[in-house]
This record gives sequence, C-alpha cells and structure tokens, in this order.
Amino acid sequence: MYTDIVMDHLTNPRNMGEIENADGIGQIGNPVCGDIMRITIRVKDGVLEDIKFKTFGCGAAIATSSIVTQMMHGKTIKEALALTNKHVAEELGGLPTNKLHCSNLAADALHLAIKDYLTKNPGAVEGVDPANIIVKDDHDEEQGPSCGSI
Amino acid sequence: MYTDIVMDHLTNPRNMGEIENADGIGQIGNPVCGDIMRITIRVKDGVLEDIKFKTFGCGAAIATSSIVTQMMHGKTIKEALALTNKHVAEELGGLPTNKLHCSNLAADALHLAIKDYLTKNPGAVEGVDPANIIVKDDHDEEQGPSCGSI
Amino acid sequence: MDRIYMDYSATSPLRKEALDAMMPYLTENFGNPSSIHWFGRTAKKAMEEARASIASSIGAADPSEIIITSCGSEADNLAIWGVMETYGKKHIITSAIEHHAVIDTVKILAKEGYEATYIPVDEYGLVDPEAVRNAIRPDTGLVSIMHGNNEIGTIEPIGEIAGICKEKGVLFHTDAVQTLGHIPINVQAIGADLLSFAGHKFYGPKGIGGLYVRKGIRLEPQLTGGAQERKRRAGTENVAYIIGMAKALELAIAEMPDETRHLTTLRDRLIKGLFERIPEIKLNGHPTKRLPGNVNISYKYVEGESLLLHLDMNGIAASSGSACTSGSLEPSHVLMAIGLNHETAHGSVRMSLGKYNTEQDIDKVLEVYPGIVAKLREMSPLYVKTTCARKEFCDESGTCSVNK
Amino acid sequence: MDRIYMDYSATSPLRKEALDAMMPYLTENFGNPSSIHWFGRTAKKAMEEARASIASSIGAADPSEIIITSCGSEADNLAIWGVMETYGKKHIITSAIEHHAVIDTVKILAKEGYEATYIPVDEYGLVDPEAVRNAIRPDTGLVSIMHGNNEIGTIEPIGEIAGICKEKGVLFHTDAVQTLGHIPINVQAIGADLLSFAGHKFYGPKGIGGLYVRKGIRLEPQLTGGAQERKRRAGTENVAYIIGMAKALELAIAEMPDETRHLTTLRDRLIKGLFERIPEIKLNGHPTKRLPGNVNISYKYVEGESLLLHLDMNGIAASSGSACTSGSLEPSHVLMAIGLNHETAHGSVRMSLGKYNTEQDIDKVLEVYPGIVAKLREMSPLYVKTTCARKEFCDESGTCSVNK
Ligand SMILES: Cc1ncc(COP(=O)(O)O)c(C=O)c1O
Ligand SMILES: Cc1ncc(COP(=O)(O)O)c(C=O)c1O
Repeated sequence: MYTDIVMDHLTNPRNMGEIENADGIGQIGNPVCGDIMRITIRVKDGVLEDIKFKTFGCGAAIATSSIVTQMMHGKTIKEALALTNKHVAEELGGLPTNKLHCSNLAADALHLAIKDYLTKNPGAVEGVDPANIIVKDDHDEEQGPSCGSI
Repeated sequence: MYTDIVMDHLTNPRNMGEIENADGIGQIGNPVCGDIMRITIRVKDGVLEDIKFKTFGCGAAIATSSIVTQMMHGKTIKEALALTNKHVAEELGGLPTNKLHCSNLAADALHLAIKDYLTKNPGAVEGVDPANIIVKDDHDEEQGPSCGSI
Repeated sequence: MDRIYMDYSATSPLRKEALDAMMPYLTENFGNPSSIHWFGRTAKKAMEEARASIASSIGAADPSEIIITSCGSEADNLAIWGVMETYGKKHIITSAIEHHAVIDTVKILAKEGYEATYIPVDEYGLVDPEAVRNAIRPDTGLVSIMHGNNEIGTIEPIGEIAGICKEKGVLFHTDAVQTLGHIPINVQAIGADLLSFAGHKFYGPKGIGGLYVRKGIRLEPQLTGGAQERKRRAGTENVAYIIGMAKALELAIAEMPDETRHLTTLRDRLIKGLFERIPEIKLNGHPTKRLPGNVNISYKYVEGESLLLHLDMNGIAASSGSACTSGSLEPSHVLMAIGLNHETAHGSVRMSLGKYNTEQDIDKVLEVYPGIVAKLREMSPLYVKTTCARKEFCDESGTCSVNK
Repeated sequence: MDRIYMDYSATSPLRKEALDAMMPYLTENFGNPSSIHWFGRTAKKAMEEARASIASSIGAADPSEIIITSCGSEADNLAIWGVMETYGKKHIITSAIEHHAVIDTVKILAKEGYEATYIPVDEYGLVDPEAVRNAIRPDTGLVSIMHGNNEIGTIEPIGEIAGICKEKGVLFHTDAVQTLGHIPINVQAIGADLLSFAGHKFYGPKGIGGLYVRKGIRLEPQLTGGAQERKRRAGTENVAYIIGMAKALELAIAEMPDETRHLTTLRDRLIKGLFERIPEIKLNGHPTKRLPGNVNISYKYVEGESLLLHLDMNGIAASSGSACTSGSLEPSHVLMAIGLNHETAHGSVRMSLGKYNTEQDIDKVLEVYPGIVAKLREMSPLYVKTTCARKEFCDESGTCSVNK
C-alpha cells in the first residue's frame, strides 16, 4: 500500500512537535475526514529556520507532514510557496490514489503557516502578499473511493 | 440419479422388440420431448400372453417400458388397466422428479395397446369399453425443470 | 517476525480438516455436478451431502433450503433483491449498522423506486425490536437486521424481531456472516426466513457463502442462465469449497462451547488490560451481548490507520472500524450510528480474536500497544496531555509514561 | 474401472501446477486482501500479480481491466446487465446459440422492458457478421456474440463482428468461456470491449471466472456493498482460486500450439473412426472453424441420454447437447438453431477432448460405441434398418453387425 519512504516517515517522523512562540502556525483538515495537520514555523531572513508538525491522521497524513518539514528546512519562503502537494507525494515515492486528495495536505498547511507569518509581519518578504496565498480547504468535497468494511 | 433397478433395465432391457402381427399396438410420446414408446401385445383369453416394447428416449423412458412388460406379462387386461405410471415409477425404486412426467409413460402406452386390441375385438373382455380407456398425451405441456448447458 | 493475527472477523485461516476434506475435489474428483456421468455424479453426491450437512448445522428443515453463493455479500444481495423483486412490495426495513453488503444494496433499492427505513441503534449498537414493529407497513416486503455486527460485535435480538415479523406477516432476513459458527444458530428456533453466511468467517475457505431460504419462499434469481441451485443461482459450482465450508461449519459447531470459553477469556483479558494501561479509551459495542472474540476500542486523539500500521510494524494484525483500507474519508457508519463523534470514530481499532490466539498474544499486545498510542498522541494536534489515569504506569519523574 | 473423461468442455481437472500455486493461499497466506496489515498485503500482492498475469495473458492494456467473478455465468450476467444499466440504451443483440448464461439473461432483459434481437446461425452454427451489422440500431447498447460455442464447438468471426460494432459505436461483448486458453485470444487485436472467461475450462479451479472490461467502459455493479474489484464486484475475494486461474491460463497459453496439435489429431481420429463404424450419423458444427477438442455428433434414431448412460457404463464420460441432466424436455436451442429436427437434436452427444486424453482413449471409444448405438437403435421405434453404410463392418451373413 505505502512506499518504504512513507513507512520510514511513519515510523520515525521528522521534526515532530510544536515550535513554542512560533512565527507562523498553519492548520488544515477536519475531523470528518480524519486528517488534521498543524505546522509551526520559525522564520529568519526569509528562510524557514525551523519547521515542526503535529498530525492526527492516517499514514499518508503523517508521512506527508513529516517529509514536508524535512524538505523545507532551511528553504526560503518563496521556495516553500512553490511547493505543491503533488511534489510531496512524489518525494514520498507516490501515494495510493485515494490518499492523494484527502491526506496529502502538508504543503497546504505549510502555506497557511507562511500566510499567518506574513500577515503578522507584513512586508517581511518582498513581493509576497499574504492575501495572495490561497489554500482551498476543499478536500472534504473531493470524491475518493469510499470504504468497505470487512 | 437413477436407481439400480433403472440401471439394470437400461443395461438389460426385458422384452425388447415388436410382436409381429400384434393383437394391439400402443404408441405414445413425441419427438419434441425426446421420448417415444411403442408397446405391442398378444392377448389370449383376456390375458397378456406377450408384451414387447420399443423405445426412443432417455434412461427413464427405456426402464419404465422394460419393467412394464415384465410386470404385466401374464396379467389380465383388467389388471393391466389398473396399472398407473406411478406404480411403474415405484416398482423402479423411484425416478428423478423431472422424469416423472415426461418419461414415465409406459403404462399409458400399454393402455393404448389394450384400447387398440379392444377396439379391434369389441366385447373381448367383458365390462371393458375401449371408449372408456382414456390416455391423455399431455406430457409435453407439463412444466418440468428445463435444461442448463455446460 | 512472529506475527499475531487478531483480525479473525475480516477473515479466518482455512482449517486443516476442511482443507483435507476439499483436497479430493481439487484433484481426482473434478467432475461438474451437472454432468450425468460418473465424474459428475461423484461431485454431485459430495456436494449434496455437504449441503445437507450445512442444512442440519443451522437447523434447516431441508437441504433444498440452502442456496450456495460465492460469498456473504452475494447472499445478502440475493436475499434483498430476490425477495423484493418477487413479492412486489415497495418498502424494506433494515438497520443503521448493517454491513455494506446489506445497507448499500438497500440504498440502491431506495434509488430505484423502493422505499427504505433504517432503524437506528442505541449507544451499544442494539436495534429495538419495537422500533422494527413500528416501522412495518402494509407494503413492507422485507425486514433485514443483522445477527452480529462485524465492527463492534453487538448481537441483535433477532429472535424477537423475527417474531414480530412473523406476527405482521413480513419476511425476515438476517445477515449471520459474523455469527454462524460462533454463536448458536437454529433458523427454525430463531424464526428467520432468510439467513446469510460466508465460509471464511468460520475457518472455511474464502469465496464461498450461502443463503438459507425457508421452503415456500420464492426468490427471483439474481444470477441467471443455469439450472444450478434449483435454478436460483447459475454457474458451475465450487464443489471443493462447498465441501470445505460444510466441514468447517460442522466442526465450528461441535467446538463452540470450548471455543466460546477460550475467546471470551482472551477477549476480557485484553479489554481489561488495555483499560488498565491506556487512558482515555472507550469500548464500543455492548458489554455482554457481544461476539466472543470482538474487541473494538476508540483511542482518543489518534487515528485508526496509523494505529494499525504501528501495530502491524510490531507484528500485530488488527483492523480499523474507522479509516478503511481504501481511504480515510467518512468514518464507519456503525460508529457514527452509536453516537461517536468523528475524531473518536476515526480513532477506533477492532481486534477480533480467534481459535489460534493465545494468552501470550494478549500479553504481547498489552506490552506494545500503550507505547504506540502514546507516540501517536504525542504527535496529535488534538491531544492535550491529561494526568495519568493509573499512577502505577507513571515513571518516577511523575510524567505519565504511557503518554510519552 | 479405468475411466475415460471426454467432457472437458463441461469442466476440466485442476492442473497440478495451478494447485501448487494455490496451496500457500489455502494455508498460511490466508489474509483478506482488503486488510491493510501484513496478512492482507501479502494476499493482495499475490492477487494483483495474478490479475496482472491474466491481463497480460489476454493482451489487456491494464490489470484494472480484469474484474474477477465467481464463474463464467456471473461474468456474462455482469457484462450484460452492467452495460445495459449504465448506458441507458434499450436494445441488445445476441445470437441464437449463446450459452444460457447469456441468452437466458437477455430473455430476462427483454421481459423487463429492453428489446432483444437474436441473430440466427447457419447450418454450421456460424453467425453472419453482416446480419449483426443490419441488426444494429441507434439505441443498441450491446452486441454479445460468443467466441466458441460450448455444444458444437463452432468458432465465430468475432474479430469481424467487433470491427462492425466499433464502426457503429456499439459495445461488443464476447463469451470466451470455451475458447480462452484453447485458441489464441488478444482482446485488443480482436477489438472486444468485454470478454468473459471461467477458470475451470482451462485446468483452473471451478468457481472462479472473470470479465475483461476495456478501460473507459463504465459498468453498473451487480453485486454491491464492498469496495473490492474497484467497486465493481463486492465480496471477499477468492485469493487462492484467482492465483490458480492465472497460473492455469499462463500455462495453457504457453502450451497452446502443442495442445492444439494433440487435440485436433485425436479429434479428427475420433470423428473419422466414428463415421467409419456407425452409419447414419451427422457431425454438428463447422468442419474446420471448430474448437480443437470438440466432437458433436447426432446418432439418428436414438436419444442422447441413453447413449450417455451406456457410454458411462463403459467408463466413458461424455455429455449430451440435447437432453440435459435435468430432464429430457426441449432439445438444445443450439442444435435447433443449426436446423436439426427434434429427434436428431435429441440424439446428439458431445465428446470434448482434453489434455489427458490419449490415442488409447479414442480406440476404446471406437471399440464400444458402435455396439451401444446399434443396441439402442434396435430398441428404437423410429429405427428402420438400413443397408450397411460400409460393407467392411458387416458380418458374413450379410447383416450389418453395427446395427445388431
Ligand atoms: C460458453 C459458456 N459460457 C458460460 C459458461 C458458464 O460458466 P460457469 O459454469 O463457470 O458459470 C459456460 C460453461 O458452463 C460456457 O460453456
Ligand atoms: C456482517 C457481514 N456481512 C457480510 C459480509 C460479506 O461477506 P463476504 O466478504 O464473504 O462477501 C461480511 C464480511 O465481510 C460481514 O462481516
């Protein structure tokens, strides 16, 4: 079902936790779908000096959260904004189709954290207006295959 | 599927053949159903001195024909008229349900032979009017289970 | 790794005796039961003996009351469509916690012009027989209420419900896929008109099931074009599996008293142990009206799939009543029906015990599970550390080790 | 008694290699493929490998194009209902000689508001592709024409028919239950949109089959309430049988050239031998466009079941295209469709040869069969002794010994 990379992140999540007095906080997901991610960031000179995650969710949700913190550590805000959920899935060696929409939201959570940071620190990064960072939390409308019980 | 008695009659049919210049001939069945029986009889003093059968048909058709000739050999016309298809099936130790209607017609064939004899020899047996010997050849209307091919 | 299987409700291994009984029919006795020659008759005879054995195992009046199907789902589908298409009534009653094979099928009926009533359940998952009585209408064609729930293990009062249906002149079907071979079933004593089962839930093979249909009930066939199963189910029969299923059922019934003792002991030990070791958990289902091997627990603040994956990494196979294998979207309709909120429903794990589980298995689970829950809670944005439920599991520094 | 099996079209024995491949999945690898733990994943992986193998065996573009069913009949039912319920068209075309799983199902559709056209066949059982073309209407939803006929062995020009369907934009289904594993099939080369098959016809297990459904074709599921088979067929999968079927198919295809040579040699020897020894017989089906192992002959003046029973008493297992196992009522629709009269149709026997038949088997049949036919003819009121067809089989007295 899951790739070895996913399983590795599930077993040994990277950067798990919460940054106290974080510069930005982003949270996405909802309990109906069973996936909630919270990403906290520390920013210095337009660079993500620290990123941490907390996730309630399935294997895919945890692994995407974990790898995003690893991928984006030390990256610039601009680089982070260029990241997509699709990149994340690729970095994990792929995700089961039905997990692509509902559990692959870590990039979105990160973008929300950056938005939060930029809103609190207007003009901190040149040429990036937090109002333009739009994350549609619409995954609960997505039609994935539903479940069968056994 | 078939009882040992049926199989015995199928393997070693009794009184198979046709009486030349028979006193009575009875034939029943039709090719659509795949069962045709012809019974020929020789009668002496109201007694079936000889009976023979010819049958085109399934195992049940052959066995019922064969056993009827055996059961009725030396019996009186009256005894023969009392015979029913049901008796025949019982004497064979039973027949598969679906064979009861379409292939169990030997008693009827015998009755037709007797009717033929009595029609040609009116008054030969006291108290038996051939017009009262009624055999309904309606088995092709019967609803048996139809076939499945494999 | 030594693996511990605790997912017997999903499927059970095929028992040796059943496989042995099947082997001749997977090798030299290969005839098609519809053939009239020796090969066919040999297969047919064995198949009909198996059918008679199944009939007698469930207390049916006659072997012809058993229709063999390819699985439990097919039996459920056949019962529902078969009855509804035959009797021309427009209304069907079922419960809110049926297996998908029933509830999804009823939903499809409801889309195609039939009307459906879904009887709710209480917090333990119990259907109230009086609610069924009140839902019955003159145009009700079928009541379908499951015997034992696959997720939470609750056993429904189907005898009472069957009685009400009989009184009202409505046919009653029960999905006994989780109960046959595990708790006593006599179709005539229960008063069930139709009853579904599946071989792989009682140590028979996977891919075979059956439907008991009381004599006199007509049933529009759903699979057509063959005279098999008295024209009620077309297709060359899986002779070997029918024989395997009959054998497994016969043995399950013979061993039931011992088996029940074995399973309830393990089950109660597991439940007690988990409650002692892990705070903020909740047992789902009824405390006593419960399948002998079923342990369904919600672990607050964590999600089921990640629990399962961590259990699996520790060699423990369980299943989740929440997230399913194919996507963590809506949580289980069963858990929602008993009133859990979404997070809690998502954080539920079913451990279903079986014949081959031992006390050591339970101990192993009790050893590793608290740590898994703690790790995932630590990771959860929903989790706010609570004080320790049980002091004896806390380390000297006073922080609760089970929350680490 | 040494028994000779000549009913491979009814069912074939499970080959050893397939059983060997199945055994681990009947024993230790017992997981439910829907489970996410190790046991489930192990089963799932093997099942998906088997699906991929089947897909590649038939030239499918993708494993997801294969839906596993419990038999050939279910595949046929799924194809027909699945397509007709999905696309909202009212007209379906099939042939007069389809297996009951197709033709009976189409008849039921016709009763339920659909319209059906049954394409007739010529004296050899061939469907004329132009007749299919002419029958296609704007509201035609599906054309279903079988690949090889199970009774008379005629192989239909399905490539041509598929081409016409494609041209006309109509979906094309073919029942390949009798041909897969016996004659070359590549779904893409043929241009079939849907194709049914069954494991037990090519030395796989009984009670498993499948339907190829070209990508992009939607199919209303007929068995609902489970996410298996990509939600197109509910029910816990018969993992072992899927693996067995895939293995059997792989080997059947690898061995096909040798096998065809073996079977056609035996078949032609049998046909020739029977014609030399028994007068007034007729070969049914096409002389060359014919399944390699099929010998279907009408024996005038005698009925099929009694022939079969006598063959069986001599240890020879065959089947009758006429009377069926469950009652000698209407003769076979296939034999009627090729223009036989009732008596002749009732007097037909199918001998279908397979892998394990030998020349000795043929010789044995040729030795005992003429006597059986003669005995039954002697018994038949329809029989009028004819002069001998072949002098060399007559005894000195001048009466034909084959008629004795
Ligand atoms: C042409 C054809 N189609 C369909 C079937 C049905 O297959 P099954 O008996 O596996 O359902 C058969 C065999 O019985 C067949 O020969
Ligand atoms: C209660 C219940 N009904 C029906 C089914 C369906 O059985 P199967 O998977 O054999 O189709 C199951 C098991 O999956 C079940 O637990």
